[in-house]
Amino acid sequence: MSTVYLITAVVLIVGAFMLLYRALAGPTVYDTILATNAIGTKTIVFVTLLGYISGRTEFIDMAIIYALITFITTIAILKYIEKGRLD
Amino acid sequence: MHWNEVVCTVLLALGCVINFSGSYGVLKFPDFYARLHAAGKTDSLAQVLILLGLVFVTPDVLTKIKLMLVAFILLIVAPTATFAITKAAHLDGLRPWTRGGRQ
Amino acid sequence: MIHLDVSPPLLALYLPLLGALLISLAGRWPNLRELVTLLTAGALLYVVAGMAPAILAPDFWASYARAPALKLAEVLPGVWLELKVEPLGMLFALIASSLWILNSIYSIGYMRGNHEKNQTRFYVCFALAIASVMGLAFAGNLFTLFVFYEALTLTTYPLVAHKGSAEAIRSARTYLGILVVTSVCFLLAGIIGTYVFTGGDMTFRPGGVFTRVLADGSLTAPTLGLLFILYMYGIGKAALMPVHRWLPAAMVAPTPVSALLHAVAVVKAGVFTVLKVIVYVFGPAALVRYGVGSWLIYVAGATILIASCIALFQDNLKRRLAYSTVSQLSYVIIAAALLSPLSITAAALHIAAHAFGKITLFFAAGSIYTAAHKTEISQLDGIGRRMPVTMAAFTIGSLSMIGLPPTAGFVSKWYLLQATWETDAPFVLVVVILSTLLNAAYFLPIVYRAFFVAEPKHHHEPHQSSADGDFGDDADHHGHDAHDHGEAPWPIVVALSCTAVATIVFFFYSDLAIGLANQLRSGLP
Amino acid sequence: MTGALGIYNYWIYVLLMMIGLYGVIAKPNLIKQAIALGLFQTGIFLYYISMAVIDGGTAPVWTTILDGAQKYEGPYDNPLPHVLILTAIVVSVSVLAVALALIINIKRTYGTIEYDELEAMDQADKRADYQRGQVVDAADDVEHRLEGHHHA
Amino acid sequence: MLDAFEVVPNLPVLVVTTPLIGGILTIAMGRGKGPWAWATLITGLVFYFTVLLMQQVLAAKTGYISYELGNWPRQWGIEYRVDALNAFILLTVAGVSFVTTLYAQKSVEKEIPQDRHNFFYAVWVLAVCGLLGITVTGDAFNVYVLLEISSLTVYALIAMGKDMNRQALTASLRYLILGSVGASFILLGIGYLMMVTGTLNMEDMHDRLAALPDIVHHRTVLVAFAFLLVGLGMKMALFPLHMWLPKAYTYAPSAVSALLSATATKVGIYMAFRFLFTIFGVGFSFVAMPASVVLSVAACAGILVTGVTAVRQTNLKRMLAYSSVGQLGYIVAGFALANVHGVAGSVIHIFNHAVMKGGMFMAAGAIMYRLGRCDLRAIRGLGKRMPLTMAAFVAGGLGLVGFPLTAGFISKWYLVQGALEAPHMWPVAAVVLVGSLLAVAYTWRVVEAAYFQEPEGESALVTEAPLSMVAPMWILIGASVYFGVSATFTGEISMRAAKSLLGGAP
Amino acid sequence: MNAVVLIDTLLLLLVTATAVAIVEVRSLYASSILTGIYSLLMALVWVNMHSMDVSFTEAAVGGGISTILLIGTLVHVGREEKPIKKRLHVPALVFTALTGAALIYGTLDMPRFGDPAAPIHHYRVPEMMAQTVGFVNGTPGKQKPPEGFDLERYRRFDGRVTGPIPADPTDTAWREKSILQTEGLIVPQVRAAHEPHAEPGHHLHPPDDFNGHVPNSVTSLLAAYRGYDTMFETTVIFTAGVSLILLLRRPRREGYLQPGAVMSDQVILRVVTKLSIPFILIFGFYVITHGELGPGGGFQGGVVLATAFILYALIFGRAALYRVVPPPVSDMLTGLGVLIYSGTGAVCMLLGGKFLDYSMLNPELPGDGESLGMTLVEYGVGITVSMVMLTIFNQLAEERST
Repeated sequence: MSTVYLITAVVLIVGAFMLLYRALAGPTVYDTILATNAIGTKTIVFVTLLGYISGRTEFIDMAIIYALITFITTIAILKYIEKGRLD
Repeated sequence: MHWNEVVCTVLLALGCVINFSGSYGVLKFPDFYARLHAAGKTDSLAQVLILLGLVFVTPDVLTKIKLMLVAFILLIVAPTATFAITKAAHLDGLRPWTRGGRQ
Repeated sequence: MIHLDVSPPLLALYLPLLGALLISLAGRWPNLRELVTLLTAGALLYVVAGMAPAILAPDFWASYARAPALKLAEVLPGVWLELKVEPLGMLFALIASSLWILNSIYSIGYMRGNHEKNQTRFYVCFALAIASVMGLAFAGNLFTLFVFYEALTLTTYPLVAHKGSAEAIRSARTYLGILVVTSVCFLLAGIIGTYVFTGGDMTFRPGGVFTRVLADGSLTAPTLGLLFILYMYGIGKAALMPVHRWLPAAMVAPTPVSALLHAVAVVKAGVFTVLKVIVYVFGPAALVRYGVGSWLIYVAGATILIASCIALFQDNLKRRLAYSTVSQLSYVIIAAALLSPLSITAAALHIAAHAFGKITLFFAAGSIYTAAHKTEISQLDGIGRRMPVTMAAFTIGSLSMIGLPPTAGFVSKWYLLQATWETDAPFVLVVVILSTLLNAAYFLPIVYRAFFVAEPKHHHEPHQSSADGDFGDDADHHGHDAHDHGEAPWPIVVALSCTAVATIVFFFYSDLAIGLANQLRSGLP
Repeated sequence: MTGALGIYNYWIYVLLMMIGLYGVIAKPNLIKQAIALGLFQTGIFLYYISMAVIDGGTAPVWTTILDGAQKYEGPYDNPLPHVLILTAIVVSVSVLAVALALIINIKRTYGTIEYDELEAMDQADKRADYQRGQVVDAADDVEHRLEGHHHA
Repeated sequence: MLDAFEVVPNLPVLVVTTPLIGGILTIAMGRGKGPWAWATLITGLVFYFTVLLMQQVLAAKTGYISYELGNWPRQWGIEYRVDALNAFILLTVAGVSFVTTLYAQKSVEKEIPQDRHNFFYAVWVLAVCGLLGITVTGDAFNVYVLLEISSLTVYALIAMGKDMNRQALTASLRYLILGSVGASFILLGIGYLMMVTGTLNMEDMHDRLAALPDIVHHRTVLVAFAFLLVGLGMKMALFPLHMWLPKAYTYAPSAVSALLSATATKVGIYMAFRFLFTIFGVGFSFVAMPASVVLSVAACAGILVTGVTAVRQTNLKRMLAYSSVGQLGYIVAGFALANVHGVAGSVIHIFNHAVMKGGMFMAAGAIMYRLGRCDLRAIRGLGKRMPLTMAAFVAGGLGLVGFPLTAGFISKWYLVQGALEAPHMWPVAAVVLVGSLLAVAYTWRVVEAAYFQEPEGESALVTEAPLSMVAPMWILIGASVYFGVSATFTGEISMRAAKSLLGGAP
Repeated sequence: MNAVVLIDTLLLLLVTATAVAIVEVRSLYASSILTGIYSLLMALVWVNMHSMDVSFTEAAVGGGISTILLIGTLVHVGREEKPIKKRLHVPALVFTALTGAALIYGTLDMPRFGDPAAPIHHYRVPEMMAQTVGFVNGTPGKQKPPEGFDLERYRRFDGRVTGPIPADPTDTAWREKSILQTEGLIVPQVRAAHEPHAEPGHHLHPPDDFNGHVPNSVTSLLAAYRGYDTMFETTVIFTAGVSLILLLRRPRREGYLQPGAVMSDQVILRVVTKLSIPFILIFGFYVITHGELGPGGGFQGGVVLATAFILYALIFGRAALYRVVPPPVSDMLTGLGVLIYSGTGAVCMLLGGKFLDYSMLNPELPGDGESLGMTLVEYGVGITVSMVMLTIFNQLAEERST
């Protein structure tokens, strides 16, 4: 079973590489935001998978945190883009 | 291989494929809105699929609940983020790419 | 930490300090301030002189070793401030304290006559300098000696830089620079070296502190020689060439300071320290045995001759006197370097003898400056008629420098020649004879000029000042230039007369000095 | 997993650290420097965490099943480096916050956050400062005056 | 519940927690003089505790006091370990910071905006807390944490000079970056050591290192040693790594400069002592490794180069800052000798330099307070206008020079003695002596300007600084004179510290 | 090649690529958000190395707070870096290469990655962990000891610690006049000499202290064994908060109650935010209180709480946030957290134990006392961290470029 997890994880990483390229290449800031946001969501699943790979499934709290963090960061970035300020 | 493992494997495989295609789309599509499309759609679906797949192999009830919770949060948060990005881009004056060329 | 003891050496140290305090408090009232100075000076002389009989007692050395040291403060474990009276220090303290009185009187006339600024600071620093001299004279170990040696440098610095003019500050820098560089780099290194090699012994004792370590071989002759070099060049105040340059530079100071520096306190502190180190740290016997001190004769001899030659070409009076001092100091060193008991006596005596003569000369120079605002020898034509007392005193001082009877200079030179004869040192003999000729060559023309050349007619043209000798030509003095002056103010005249008389009296009545010098000699093992 | 392969993880931490260090030194932009400093520190954290890993280990959280039965799952990774690095992360975010506050202040007073421009401005300030405090040397002072007199 | 509480057994931790809790409460002290008074109270209390601690250490049979935090055995938890060296540095840091806090009131009032005095003093007290914490601990990682507390607070304190001169900001940021890199190197060094030894307790680490079969060729230990040395060098501003210091000290608020010069780098040096002597041991650091050569070369170069640079400065604070680097060179040169007198000289100079330089920075601050600047031109003729301040400055300067009967002389004496005793190290003695000549050169420019030149402009009108500045200044300068005349106490403590450092045993 | 290593390698490759991108990308803005990604990825690496707490912290701090702070700074300083002509800085490259080479040289003598024989795994920590796992006086009742665990040694250690060592009544050295006395410094009455181990006290920590209390050994180390470090960690963050107030807060008369920008006009954002904030708050409290059971603790929970407030400020504007948490309140609360921590320590001391000896809190059941103490300090950390993070955000966001 762990092989399946492992393959999934590797696919996720490969996807992350592609997204990273997009984040760097742009061409607009929105591409960067999009790509980083997508990497963020991938990490959420990834951290869950890691729990399964290591056989410690009880740490899914981590994934929740990841999700929230990604969300808030994205909101902050967008507010910066839209309003030019954070407060 | 137990049935739940089979289900899990299938869901995971599906998730993998969608995930990969989404990433590939983000990499290759010609303009922002197309890439957004690729990312936004696949993100939610693929991740939720994988999480659901995992639910099947989890013996522990609490963990199952947590997994569903994560999936739920993803379902709310990911589209919101996508929406916000789109709106920002649109407000910023970014126009969709057309075959006629860039505006 | 500091014992409030009233034993005489401590009193000698505290009196000038107290004086300095009172002077600074009395700064607003000049008369009171100068009264305090004079009273302190008198009290100090009384205290110092009161110690002399005990030193001259025949069983002094027997009790010396037993006498407890007067520990002031233990600075570090094994390093403390300590005072102890011995003949050489006694001699030095006597000279300094007695001349301080005269110098104070003179200062009053000079400072007031020249409308100097910051007079309170001047008197305070003077008193502090004397305190340092007392500490130096009675220092019981190398550390104490060093402390007061440095204190003397520091306290005389404001005196040198007194005018605050560019020239004064620059010269004061040279003064401080050379003295501090030598003392810190060499003298302190030598002292710490001594401390390290002797295992913590720095107490002065006749015969030296190295006896034990030399005997057991833990200190070798080359190291001893290195230490000796460190000491001799570390004592920059002794103005051994090539570290003599501070001395002419310090000429920028007001004349009472020059008198103090060159006759009493600073330069004498230098040669006194040299003598003290040779006698009480190394021990003449050890130096002779290990042959590490012989180079000093040649350096000192060269210093005597070169300084005399330079003096010959100086037009500025104080500068000529300064180079004369450089050469005279090396008399003391050369005498000490002969390392025979008699030569040590001669060295000690010369410290005293030179003091009286040289202070007279400086007083005279200051007197001329105060009365006539003249600083160059070429301006002195005929001045002897306007200032007969001053120039008479000058003549006496010159004779003493040359070493002619009946002046103090003869006494010490006589002893020196005797020592030269006794130790069979032809080089020294040659040096003494040559330098005597040179002394005559640079002093007698001044006397001649003053008394036998007619005063020039034109006083009103702005006088030339040499490039490097522009001392005190302050603009406000230009107005009443000197066509109509007489003698200087009375305190100046009184002071220089006293010193001139003392120079002669020393020739006839030098028992005290000779007694102390002999006592020193008798202490040598 | 022997020899060089056995410590490759440490090498990657070195690589990360050096990327950070390079950024700190080479980038003139202060924000970049602050970020690169963060990378540099994260490299060290990675080293510490790698130190904690043990073969076949698992997270050092003892499994407590709610019904009270405990099971032991083999060697645990070493918790000590984790604890240390928790502290270090906090330190690094604190440093970052203070650095950012300073950068904002710098931008406000200097108008730029490029190190080379700041350096140039500081040098100019310093020179002005020096000249304002100069002419203390009385000797020089007089020489200047004499010189001026001479020319006049 | 207080009946079970005893002050004396808890002294080591009280020394650190008092300023911690006090520093936090400072925020609640409102506006006006409240925060200052509170900070003074706290630092005073800490000073009192360090005096008690010193007594206790001197009386301890083992020569040290151990305090296990949380009552965990020392190898597991964190241990506080106070021996003669710690106690002495603690006394120095606490004493000087107490006096500096006394001094700070007026100058802070003038230099820091009124509405954030409570935050300023909170950071101030926490800085003291960090410095004391580094000094008292016996745990390698605890050193790092407290190091960061002291660094962060110091960055903020330095940057508070921004209202006087904007360069305070760049100075602070530069220090932040270099300091963080330095601290990271230290963290890395500790990590390497931990990898080899498996422990963080210093004594334990030393024992484990000593037990390693071939430590001299153990590459991990060697690299740990090198990185610790570099990191510590940055923190203590060892010569080529001192670049952050002059600017930081110049543009920090006056009171902060006084505090930092007297304490911050001193604690850095203390760390070097602990790492080189206690953890690695003399045999490794100074016999097997060329630490002696490296450190003494760096120190000597520092003494000479910064001495010359100091002579060329016109700003008094900058001059003092460069001089500080040089003086740190003395301290480093001392322990690089690795013999009793050298190390003792080094330890005693930590104290002596702290009081002298603290007093001098205070004098410079007093001039700032009256004139708004403190360059050589501003101080012309100030010897008459501000006699006490200038006298303090000169007295401190004489100490730097090492004139006899000042504290600086004592240090120099030990250092030269140590250098002459060590084989082939006599050039260090020469450099120490030459360094004091450079000190003469820069001190004397001040003396000339202040006493022998006429005032110009506004400096002709100023009056003496307020008593609340002059009195603390003279407390420090007085201490430097007192311990120059009677150094038996400091000398004995530092000899004891040196012996215990060199002996390996506590 | 096992799973850990494979994923480790791939992730680290990704991380390295991100790091290079962060340093080399021209736009500061891209650099900032990449920093967030970098932190998330790094957190993954650490999860992979089983370091849950660190990963948690890194994700919350690096991925969340740091990124927001960086972006808040960009508001003031602009988002573009000045173009540099020379892309490659050769001296820096050489320097870093040398440093890196030195570090790698140092790794050559290290135990290999994951080696159970490494000193760190078998020297002090196992004893600590054994205690945490809960041996009842050396009886492996509930579980077997970790591999390589030296039971005999543990017992010896145990004996040394538990055995009360009588104080030496003959020790009167402290009474003798010390140098301080002779020098005239203050001489208070010293009550007793404090000798290490010379007083009863160690026995108060039974070896089974944490048995059943703290499964997360990271937390037990953090809050108990190295609780003192953690106290200062909290102080560090407190210091940062105060420093930012000192450096950035504008004078009160200029007023910080500006409305700020709001995004609540966007319905979706508003609704989602309103939905998620209570959830985040609950989750934050959960993380704080369950630190001893699973990953997390005061610090992580505090950060999560802070993100809730920050999210609120982002959507509803600063004024709204200040109505909820006025700055004077947050200022006081930042201090309060550290005070709770240090106060707990001080109370232990006042009760006659050593500083932070939690067992003093309940002498009858030392284990419970310790549990109580650890909970208290976790709350302290949580309060301080959340409020400081909020303060830092406020200060960075509040200042408007002119």
